[in-house]
Amino acid sequence: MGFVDLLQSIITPALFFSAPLIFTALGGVFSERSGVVNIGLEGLMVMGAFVAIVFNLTFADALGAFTPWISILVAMVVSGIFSIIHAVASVSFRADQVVSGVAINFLALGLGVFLTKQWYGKGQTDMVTEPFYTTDIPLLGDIPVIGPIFFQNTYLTSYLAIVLAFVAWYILYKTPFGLRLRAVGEHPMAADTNGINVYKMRYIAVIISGAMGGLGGSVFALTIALNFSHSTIVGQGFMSLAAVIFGKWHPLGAMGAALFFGFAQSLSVISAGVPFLKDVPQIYLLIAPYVLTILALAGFIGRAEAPKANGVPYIKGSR
Amino acid sequence: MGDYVVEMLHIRKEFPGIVANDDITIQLKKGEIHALLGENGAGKSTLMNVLFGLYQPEKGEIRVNGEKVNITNPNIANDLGIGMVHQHFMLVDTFTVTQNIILGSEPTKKSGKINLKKAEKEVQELSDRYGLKVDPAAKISDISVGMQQRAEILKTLYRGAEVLIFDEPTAVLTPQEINELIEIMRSLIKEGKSIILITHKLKEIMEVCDRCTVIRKGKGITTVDVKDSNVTELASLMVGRDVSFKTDKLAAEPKEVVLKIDNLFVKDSRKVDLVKGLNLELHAGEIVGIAGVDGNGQSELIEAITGLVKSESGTIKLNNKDITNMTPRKVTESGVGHIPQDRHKYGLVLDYPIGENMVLQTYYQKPFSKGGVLNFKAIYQKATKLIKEYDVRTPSEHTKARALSGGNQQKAIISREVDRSPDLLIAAQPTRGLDVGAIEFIHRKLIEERDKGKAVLLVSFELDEIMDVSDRIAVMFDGRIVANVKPEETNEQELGLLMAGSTESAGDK
Amino acid sequence: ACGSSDSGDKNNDKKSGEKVDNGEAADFSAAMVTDIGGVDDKSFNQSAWEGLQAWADEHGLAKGKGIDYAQSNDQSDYMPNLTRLVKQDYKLIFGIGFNLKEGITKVAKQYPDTHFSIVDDVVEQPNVASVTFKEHEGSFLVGVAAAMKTKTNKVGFVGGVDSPLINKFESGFIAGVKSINPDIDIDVQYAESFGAADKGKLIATNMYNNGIDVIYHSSGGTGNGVFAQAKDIKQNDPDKEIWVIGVDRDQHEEGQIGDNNVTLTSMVKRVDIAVQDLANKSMSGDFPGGEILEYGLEDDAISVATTNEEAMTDEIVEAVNEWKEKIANGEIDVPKTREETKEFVDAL
Amino acid sequence: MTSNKKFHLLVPIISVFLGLLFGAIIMLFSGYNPIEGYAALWQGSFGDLYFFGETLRKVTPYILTGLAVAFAYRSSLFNIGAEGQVIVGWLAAIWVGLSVDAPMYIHLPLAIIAAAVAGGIWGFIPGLLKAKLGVHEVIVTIMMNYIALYCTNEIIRSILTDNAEITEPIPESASLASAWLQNITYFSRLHYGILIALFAALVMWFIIDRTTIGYELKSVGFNQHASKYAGMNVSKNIILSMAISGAFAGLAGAMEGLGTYGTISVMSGFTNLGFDGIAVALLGANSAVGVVLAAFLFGVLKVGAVNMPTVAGVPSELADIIIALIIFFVASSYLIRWLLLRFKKEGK
Ligand SMILES: Nc1ncnc2c1ncn2[C@@H]1O[C@H](COP(=O)(O)OP(=O)(O)OP(=O)(O)O)[C@@H](O)[C@H]1O
Ligand SMILES: Nc1ncnc2c1ncn2[C@@H]1O[C@H](COP(=O)(O)OP(=O)(O)OP(=O)(O)O)[C@@H](O)[C@H]1O
Ligand SMILES: [Mg+2]
Ligand SMILES: [Mg+2]
Repeated sequence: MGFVDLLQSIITPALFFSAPLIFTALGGVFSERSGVVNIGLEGLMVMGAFVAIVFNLTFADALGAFTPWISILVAMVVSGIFSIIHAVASVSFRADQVVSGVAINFLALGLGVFLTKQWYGKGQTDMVTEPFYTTDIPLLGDIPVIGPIFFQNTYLTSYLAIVLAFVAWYILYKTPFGLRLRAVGEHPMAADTNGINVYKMRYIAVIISGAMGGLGGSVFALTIALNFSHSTIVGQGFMSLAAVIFGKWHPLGAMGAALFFGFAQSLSVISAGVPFLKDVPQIYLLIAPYVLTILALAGFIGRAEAPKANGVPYIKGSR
Repeated sequence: MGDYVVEMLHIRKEFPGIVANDDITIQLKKGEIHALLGENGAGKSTLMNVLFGLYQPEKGEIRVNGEKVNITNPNIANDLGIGMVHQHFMLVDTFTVTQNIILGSEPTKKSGKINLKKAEKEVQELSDRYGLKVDPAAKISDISVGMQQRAEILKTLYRGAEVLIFDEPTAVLTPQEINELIEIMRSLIKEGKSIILITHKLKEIMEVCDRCTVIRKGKGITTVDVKDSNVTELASLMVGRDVSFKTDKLAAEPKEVVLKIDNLFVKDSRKVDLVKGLNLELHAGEIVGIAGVDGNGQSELIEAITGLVKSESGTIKLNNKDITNMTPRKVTESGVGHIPQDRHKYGLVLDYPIGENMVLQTYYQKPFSKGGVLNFKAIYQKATKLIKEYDVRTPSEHTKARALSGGNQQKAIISREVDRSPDLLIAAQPTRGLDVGAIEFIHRKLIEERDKGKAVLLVSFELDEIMDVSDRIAVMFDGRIVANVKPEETNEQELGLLMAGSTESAGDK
Repeated sequence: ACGSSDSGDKNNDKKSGEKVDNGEAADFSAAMVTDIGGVDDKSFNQSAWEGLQAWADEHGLAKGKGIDYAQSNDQSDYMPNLTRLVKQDYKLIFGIGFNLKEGITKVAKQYPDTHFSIVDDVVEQPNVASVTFKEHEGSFLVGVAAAMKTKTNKVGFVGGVDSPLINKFESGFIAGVKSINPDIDIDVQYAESFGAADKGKLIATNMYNNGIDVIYHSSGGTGNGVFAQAKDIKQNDPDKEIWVIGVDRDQHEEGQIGDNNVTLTSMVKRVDIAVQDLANKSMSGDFPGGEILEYGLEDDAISVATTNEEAMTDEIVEAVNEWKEKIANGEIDVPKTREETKEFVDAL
Repeated sequence: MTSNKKFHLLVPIISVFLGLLFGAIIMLFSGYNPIEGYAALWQGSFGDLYFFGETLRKVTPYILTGLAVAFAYRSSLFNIGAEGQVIVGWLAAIWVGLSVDAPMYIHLPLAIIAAAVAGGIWGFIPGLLKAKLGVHEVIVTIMMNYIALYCTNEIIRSILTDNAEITEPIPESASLASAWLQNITYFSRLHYGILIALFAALVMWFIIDRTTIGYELKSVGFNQHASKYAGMNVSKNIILSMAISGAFAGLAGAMEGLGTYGTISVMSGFTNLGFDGIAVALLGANSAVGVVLAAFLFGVLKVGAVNMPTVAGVPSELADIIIALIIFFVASSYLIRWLLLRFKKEGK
């Protein structure tokens, strides 16, 4: 197999594997940059997947080819609203943010499966008829070498993920909103004395993370799982959380980390087929992605500084 | 009444356990610098936080230009033209000066992008106008405390503040920075601003303030015209008794060498040499004051002695025992006490009760623990004793250290370190942020230790503190001790020159 | 503590017992315990329950009235569930899936006068009938189909968790493929999970990229990823000849994409037939306690789906039936393990 | 302070009540009978001594994983790795159980210690990386979970067995199972582990609240600089905290291995004991006593829930929803506690 083909066969899958993680991790970045730890990402993805699948099943006939796109929009909205629970608990009620994050995870899975059983009378839905499909990007796809690797049979959602990463970067680092959001996460009292409404900023950030988590979950559901059950989202949310930290709370970093995971997974699958790796025991390939991540961190990523006020509920008039 | 820009009338503010402000009234005339004076924990910061909208008062009213106002948050304060320079700076370390200044009211381009160029220009203009030297593009974490403070001031001016509140601005500044600040305040007044200044340094009050409101234990005492008052009067008004300033002490009788440092080299976190071949001797029964401009290696020297940072080369001997690069614990055990410069970072575990902070280095020793098991009875007995002895104002020994006024936090640390009666006591800025009563008290403690035959190393940017307390002054410049002088044989000017590195050393006579 | 009062003796636990006590089927009743998959896993749990329901219809019973199931949320639920049903006086209790082996073994010892049956594994107890299936034979036949369908002479097998049971599928499949054409390459990969659709999709992508055109999956939810990938390829290029072979149930529906269908066939495992059969046996008093009943092609408990007519050409169907014959009359002995497979293949 | 204590008790009680209330409302709206539902739940967890025994059995590992997470949390470390630590602990316990041959008074302790050590090592690694390189423990522990899962499966297949999915049961000499406990609970799998768990809780309380070790761990958690200044070894404490935390989780594995199952089988997914441990710990406000109570609540709801579909037709996921709600109420009631505290302070 030629080198280009090899690259293509590693990168193309890596892209669809990573996309859901990128979306969700971006959400995580927003939330944690504002000082709200969000280990509820897993639950937010579950919610997104659930909503997208249910919507898709219900409206596929009516909406036809638009269904998946509208599905992920709806998933974003619903998960965004759902995440308000986390905001209320951890911002207004000063709950331990990890606690309410955990609750989010329980609640999402519980509700998702409970309602599935309610509405479909079974533990898992049918497969959607209108999932996302890969496409070749018209012109770009024809570029030699690059084209096949990056622009042929890939999901538009994968590009969306990458684009959004840059958008998120722009928002966080170039706009007043971003500056304020980061200030709130670093030194809320300073932000407060500058007349920034700390609580409002944190609410917005958490809701964004909800929407992005929902987006991640729905894209996972509509590109990979195609149905919803208790085992649709298993750990992707936590991998996204890892990506947030791996990427040092930076949108592009998080995207890089998520791509890294996808790349490593894809690599480990490919390797099973590659001749000279054929007789490496599967177990090594199986754990390779995780070991690689640890090595990468220990090796050259090293110390990651969380936003200073991350996880600390803001209490007016105390230091 | 019309000529008051700000009036706080009969303000009452309670906190769990204490009444921080009890019927306090302060009236600020337009264009005046008004001192707010009071002991640690008297309620100054609280009162100002009320004015700035961080706290809501239980009673009393606030008027701005005669209008009754209700300041429920800093936004409103800003809009009313009230700006506050907090003592613990309200700056985001990871942002640049400009970003910090514009935060909350950012100029943008049509694209919605922050217009940094424009902002930096504006900041530059402001800083030129008021002579507040800052580098608009520098990161806060990379600039000096002085510049950070100037950034804080610019922040209030950028928001068009007419009334500025300074909460102990000089406590963290070096003498030269203080002089600059005083100039700045004067020029602010020229620009028609009015200022409330919280400080414990009576000299400063005499120098720049027009009037001075004194509060004690949360109660308003009086407001005096500075020009017809004097330092002693202010002091006794504040403390409620007479305070003596010149700490009277017998001549020192130095004995054997306790601390001997030879050719010491220390790098800082950025791997640049800050201590460069330093030599120092310190005898039992003497207080040596290290005079020097901030950033000449004082901190690194102390951290090297106490084992907090690695010494590159050279030796540190304590009672002829080599303690170079020992762990902090070993150093402590071999008889070194350390009153750290940064009380919040090093001195205290703010989330531990004050009581448990009192045994921070001794918790593992008898009687505080036996066989690895803590003996809280013993711990809290000790704590109660120290709190009483050193008059640490706290609701109880079970109160979190965080809840104490900084001044009282400092007293707690000093009590802990002095009480261990180490052979060598290192005191870095021991009286920073403390009221004169407390200062007097601490100076006496240091001298007592000396008279007990201990060696005391005092590092301070306050020349008169150095002059006052030390038996010998070692001037530190560029990582070396450049001169040894006796306080009675020198004066501030000479010291100033030496500290600035002028070579014709007056020392060693 | 609290519970102790109303529980003198293990067999008259009124509260939970009543549901069946007043049912007309008080003389005979059967229930089942699902594994984690749940009763609606579109797979063998579901199939088993369908079997039990069919049997109930025959004898005028219904859920809660003579039949019932207990759902397990994790592996520690198996024993309580089994015990619960014992306490509700069910005469015959099925444990669905090899995961329940341990549970059945223990509970059967504790309640010797209740009849149990373990599906997909073997428990040697006088009051337990072990039901196993000849998945390897079914897999062999879909292997035949795959071998005849492949144009690239490359086929793939995606397994859930690498375990003896799944190895049975793998072995039969390989044997089947090789018996048609020994030169066909077979890429075998395990996702190490029955719920990792993303891993499944990665594997499928890679396999199809490498020119494999038929994938047989025996991996539960992980298979979703395989179908997802196959359908995506089909969507982009309807003429592309790529196939998935389903497992346990006829997964035709999963393969539907527009007017095309990527499901070549499925290795159907009719747990329902077995369950029904066994329920009848033990009701009519000849409960095969201690025996191992191996259901297979002969009693249609194992079959090959032919729903996708245009894909399963007559030629293929014929061949499949031929080999089915050979297996039936013992001409060939389909391997169950990797070792046996090796011998089998070498012998070709 | 007294009323503060009272409040400490009040908050969880109110929260549990509210959680159940909302649960009932949800049942009503989805057309179930809440009374029946909760009756079934009660039945399933306290119905009789058997189910009560099962409940306690389930509580056992929850206590330990809860302690694990709580312990690390007390020094501001977040151990999401309890899951993996449980798995390796389980493996180690069984491994020793099978490979060593010794009298009980050696064998059992050995197996238990092995589990603690294995879990400890699994916590030590992230601790070390955090202390020496500042690598964030959350990522490392997440990764370590997967490594634990896959490696354990592999070891079961290729070392502990000859490619089987489940090991032989361990000999009596290494078993925590107790005939006596089983008898008084009608063959529930309640085992002596519960005592170990409770003892572990005592140990945690003692270490954290009474010893110099705990003093250091908490101090390092609050302020590393001050701790260094005070002569504590920050790295050592971080590593120690994670290792001890891991050891607790490892013990939870031993409970499952030596107590509940007596074997270990290839896992197709996580046990969730570790993840639930996070909830248990936080529900218990990271205090030893709190964790024990929270674990009990968890056990009751989880075990009871399994009975709901069978008896009342209510999906067992309702339990998860209720748990989530309870956690929210507990979490959010910090506001009330805080207010009340300030209030009290003024009173004095
Ligand atoms: N947010 C708060 N909660 C509880 N107590 C407080 C709070 N703020 C201040 N106090 C208490 O109120 C009293 C006054 O505190 P304040 O900071 O106003 O004193 P201060 O005059 O600024 O002292 P210093 O000279 O050390 O700055 C102190 O006893 C302090 O402990
Ligand atoms: N969480 C809290 N609980 C109790 N008191 C607090 C808390 N946070 C702040 N305070 C009080 O708020 C007051 C204002 O803090 P400020 O920044 O003025 O420090 P300070 O009192 O001036 O002490 P210093 O000047 O020595 O740092 C402090 O005196 C402290 O007593
Ligand atoms: Mg103050
Ligand atoms: Mg102060």
